[in-house]
Amino acid sequence: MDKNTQTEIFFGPNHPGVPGNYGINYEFEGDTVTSARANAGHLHRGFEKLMEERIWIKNTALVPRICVEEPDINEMVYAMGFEAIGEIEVPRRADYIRSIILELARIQGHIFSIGGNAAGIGQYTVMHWGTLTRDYLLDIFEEITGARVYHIYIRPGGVRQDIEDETLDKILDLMDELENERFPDLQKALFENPNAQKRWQGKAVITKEEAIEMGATGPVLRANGVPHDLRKMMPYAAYDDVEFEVPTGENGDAWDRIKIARDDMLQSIKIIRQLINKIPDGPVQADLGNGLKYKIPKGDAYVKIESKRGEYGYYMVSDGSLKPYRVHVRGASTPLGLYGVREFLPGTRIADVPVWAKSLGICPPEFDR
Amino acid sequence: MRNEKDLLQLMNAHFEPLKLEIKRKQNVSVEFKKEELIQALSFLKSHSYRHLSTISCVDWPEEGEFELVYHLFSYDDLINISLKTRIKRDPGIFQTAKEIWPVAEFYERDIHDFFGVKFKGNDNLEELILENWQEIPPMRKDFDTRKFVNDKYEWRDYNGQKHTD
Amino acid sequence: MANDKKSIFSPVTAFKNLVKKPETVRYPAESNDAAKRYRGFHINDLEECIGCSTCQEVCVNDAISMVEMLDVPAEEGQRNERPQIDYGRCCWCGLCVDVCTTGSLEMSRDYSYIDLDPDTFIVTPAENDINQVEHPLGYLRDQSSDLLDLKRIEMEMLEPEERIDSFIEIVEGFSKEQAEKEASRCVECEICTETCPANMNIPQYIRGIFDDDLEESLQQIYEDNPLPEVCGRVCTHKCEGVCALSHRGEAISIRWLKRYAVDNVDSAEYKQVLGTEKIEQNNKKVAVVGAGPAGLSAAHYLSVMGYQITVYESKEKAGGMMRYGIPEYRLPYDALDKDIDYIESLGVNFVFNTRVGEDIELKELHENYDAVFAATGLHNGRSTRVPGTENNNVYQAVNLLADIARGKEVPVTKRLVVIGGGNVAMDIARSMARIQKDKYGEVDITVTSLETEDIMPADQEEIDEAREEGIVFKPGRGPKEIEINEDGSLAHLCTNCCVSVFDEDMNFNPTYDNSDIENYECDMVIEAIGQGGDNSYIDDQFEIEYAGPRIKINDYSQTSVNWLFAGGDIARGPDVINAIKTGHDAAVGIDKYLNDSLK
Amino acid sequence: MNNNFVKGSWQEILDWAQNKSINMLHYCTGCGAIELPPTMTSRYDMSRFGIGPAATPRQADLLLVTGYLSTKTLRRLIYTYEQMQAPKFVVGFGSCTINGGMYWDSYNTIKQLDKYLPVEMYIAGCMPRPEAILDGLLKLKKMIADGEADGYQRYQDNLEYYHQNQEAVLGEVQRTQ
Repeated sequence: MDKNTQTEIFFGPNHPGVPGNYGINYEFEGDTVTSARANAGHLHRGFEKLMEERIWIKNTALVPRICVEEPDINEMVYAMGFEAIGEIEVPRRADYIRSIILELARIQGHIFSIGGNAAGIGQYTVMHWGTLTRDYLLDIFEEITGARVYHIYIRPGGVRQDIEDETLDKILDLMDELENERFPDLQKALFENPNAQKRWQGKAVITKEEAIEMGATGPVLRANGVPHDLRKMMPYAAYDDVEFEVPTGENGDAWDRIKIARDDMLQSIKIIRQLINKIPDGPVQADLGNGLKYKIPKGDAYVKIESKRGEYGYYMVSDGSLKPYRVHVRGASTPLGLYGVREFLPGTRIADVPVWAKSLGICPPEFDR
Repeated sequence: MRNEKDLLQLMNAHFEPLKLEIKRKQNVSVEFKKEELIQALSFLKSHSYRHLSTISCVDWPEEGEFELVYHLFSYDDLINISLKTRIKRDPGIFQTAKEIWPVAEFYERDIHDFFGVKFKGNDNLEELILENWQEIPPMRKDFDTRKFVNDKYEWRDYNGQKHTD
Repeated sequence: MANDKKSIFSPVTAFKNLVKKPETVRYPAESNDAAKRYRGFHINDLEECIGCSTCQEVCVNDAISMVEMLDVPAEEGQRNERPQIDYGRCCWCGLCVDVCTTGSLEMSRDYSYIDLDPDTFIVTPAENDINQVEHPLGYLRDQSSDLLDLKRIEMEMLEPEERIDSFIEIVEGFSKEQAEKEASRCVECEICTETCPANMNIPQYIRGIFDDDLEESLQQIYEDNPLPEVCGRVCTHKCEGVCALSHRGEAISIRWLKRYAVDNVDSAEYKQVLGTEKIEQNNKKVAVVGAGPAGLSAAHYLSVMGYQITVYESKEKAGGMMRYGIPEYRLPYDALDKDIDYIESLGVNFVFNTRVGEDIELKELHENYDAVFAATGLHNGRSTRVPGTENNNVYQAVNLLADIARGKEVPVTKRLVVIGGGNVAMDIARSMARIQKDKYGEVDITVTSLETEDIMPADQEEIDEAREEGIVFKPGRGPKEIEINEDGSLAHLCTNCCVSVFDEDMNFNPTYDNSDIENYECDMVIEAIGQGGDNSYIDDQFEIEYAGPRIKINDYSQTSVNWLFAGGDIARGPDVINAIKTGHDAAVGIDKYLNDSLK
Repeated sequence: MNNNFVKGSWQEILDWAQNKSINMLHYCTGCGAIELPPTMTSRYDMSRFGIGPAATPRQADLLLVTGYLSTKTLRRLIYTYEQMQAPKFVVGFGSCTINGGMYWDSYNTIKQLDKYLPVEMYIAGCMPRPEAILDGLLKLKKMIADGEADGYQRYQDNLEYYHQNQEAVLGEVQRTQ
């Protein structure tokens, strides 16, 4: 293509290279992006409005659907917001179970996105493996919660049902399998593959300053050597009871971010093992009375937790009635998906656009809502 | 490293906040007069509160006000601070924060989509999420989504089997 | 794994899968069963389901609607409706299973349903799910996921030692926190409304308590019941018997909640809250005979409609059986007076110590008033008529209770036997126990009844409390004779064993076993086996139809004589709430009658 | 020889061929799309049945509407559908496509897919499991082989009905046909 040819391209929403139903409008000069504009809103369902229409308990079924990649994170933030406004104490066992669920969800999300990233650079074997591995985690979820993807398991006041000991053993077995068999394969097939390294190294760089300035967190920030993690900075659930490291990178590029995803999974395995070893006995749900009449006092709370892609926050306002007055969702990839596209994509070559979009973990439903 | 109390003192020393509150551990909320808010944002940004989580808007039709809430976080103090201010619902105009955080432009556009609030200094307020929206902004309390849906769409009646009350 | 060396041969590792067992699930040849807790399609036990519609209430997506089922009976405590699920809405969250009051709704592990026609995605789940084949059970509710609050708030009551020597009220009533917590348990299914004889708006007034809006509660209560202080204490609470929560847990304390709501609104505010500060009068006059619950109820609703009411009462105060039958420890007089005073404040005119039929004739009332409502009740105690009952030491419970209420001194002896198994027997036994305790320092009362304890008509809680107070029960005994000493004092009550109370057609026809005789020593016997009324004031002058022992009335409490309406025990028994209902019906009926829309 | 007979047989051969190779358009309209990767990849491997993803509408036979459709997506979906070459099939995934599902009172999603596009069949679920998706696709294959999957013809026959409904929620819609 002639270097000086100006092209305008609608990239997505119907395109395998975009993460989900999301579009980016580009202008190219040759094959280099000169300007980019996010075309979001294809997944807008008006969640925040719908939540205002429903009583507290009904919203537990609604929130996981805000982000299909990380439904459990949404359930957790919602429950935490409710508990923060209502000043509700959660039984310790429930805290542990929540952490186990969140870490399983983290592994599930990371392995899926590593698969997706690999597909973005044509490594389809890894995509198959990633999706397959995720499916074994979904089997565990199905056993604990009764559903594969939308679990509706973490509830205000605790969790819906107790985990059986058998299931905990199964989780430990799966963790061993992941660590000893599946991850080494992945390491060989993807991370030691010079082709993959070349495609990711030095691509889609976001520096520490840029990340902090736009409010990007998680792997994007950590890839610059900053070990910021809300699990450590503002511990919730049972994270204050476990030891783990926050993996970081050095260069702030796609390669570092994908390595962080990998190392994060290993840390999650470590966390899950500690949690299962230490899990206390006891109830898993605080007594909140009749589910149809959950009522918490007037008040508001901004709650946030560390999703696999960074800070996931809810601003919740209660007016003391049976329904939330306002819930505002701050998805982890909101700044990247809307602002980051415009600021950082220009200069990228067209073939690297999927690398850019996928390695940043952009999940459109969470900012479309 | 400041704790929650230090932070509130700092706020009190430099501004005239209407209400200061330690919500819970590592969470603080401060309400400002609308004239002071933007100043407070840039002040806090220069005092390590560099992370803007998001901007929330809450509609309070009975008071005739919108409440804007800016959630900041400091990686040094590890405190989350929510800065609140109230603006008149009509005409619903506020100052932009995009000079302080460029990303705020998109949060403001989001609020403009859903509440119809305009931000002076942010000229690019075209539709971000919605497309061809003709009604009053949907997140306003006076927009009744069920009525809208009833008017615009039809429910399946399953050959008359479905009974709805 | 931190060592990310580069090797172009590294990805070759994938080839090892060539010799591994494939991980593909060869569906559909090889099926992969869903997990034990899987939330699949719904199944519903139609027999167990009561159609309470709580699942519809909790459904996030309005996917559940209640449909009428013709083959399911609509009877007390259940509707003939069952949930229908729209799989074009359902999100398989399972909240309906978590909230199901009976536990009839469950989920199978079935997940696959495909059809070309979208109109088939709706089903009324029964034994089998939408695919009509049997599948193993999936998601089940457990204690943590249960959304209902099954435990009642304990009502605080005086301990037996504290209460036995006085007539102060036993039940202490809810505090604000307790009442709100108890009110929050309600699922607002309205099964209770359908069962309540007066069809009170129970969920609505409970909701008022939950929302801390007692004025709303009071308005809802007065829609159907002008004697809530009374009913909040002594109602037979059929509503609690059918409460949807009672299937898996404890029913809501509906009675105590009503009491809480009315106890906590100052009587000075009643008129303002109920909007009766100014009532437009219509210059029509209605006479009410008898100031019992039925009469008061009719008087209330008629005066709210603007009629001028005069109530004729043979006794010295209003209240009827509520005052002269129910002991003070169950229904304190100031609570009763609060209700009656409000009715009086609406402009109802009471004429006491005037017995219709003696002091004034019904004919006169007919001439002077536009309509008459008769609710004179059953005030004459029945006797067992066994030998010895004519003795002076044998009393009728109703008479004694009335005397206690009047503050008169009543005769009491050291050893006492009460014959009867109903609530009146409990009332007199417990009242006499208090007087005995006061006078002799100890309780020695035996209650005998034909019925064994499981079929005794008295409320179980009354029996339990009586027992706590030291009363001895001898159920299943028939009175045979009261043996009398030569000096005229009583020796003992001789009883035989009652084998059965009812015959095959459920008619009262007791059979006895005379080989099993027990004697209970006593020096006083009180009979509490039922009461009769005296309707001669009507019968002497007018011919009206009867239905069995009671006066025949229609839905508007109208008798066969069109200007005469009747209610309370003479027309329909047996309790306060039924009396209130007949009074309310009569008020509506009289209004219609006087406006020519009822013949 | 009877002309119709030749025509009929030829159609049967076409149908048979069609059912052996279905190209599914890779368009994640809603959350049900998250169950497609497991269906496509090793765990359930739908290429066993000759079904595989296609990148562009012009090469695709099968359009999966994976759940809810916001009005904004509906517009793109109509463009997409109209770009696809006949024979083309639409499958509705989950509650949202049937009667609004989870988003029944959302101001921004459509409630009944069949008012806007001709749907061959629906798979129950929110979202359907991969097994259910396979069941659905197998059924679709059978329908195609039997010549029963005629949605694209219905669309042509009732073009006005569909266009009217589309325009009722979207306003003006650009037409590529």
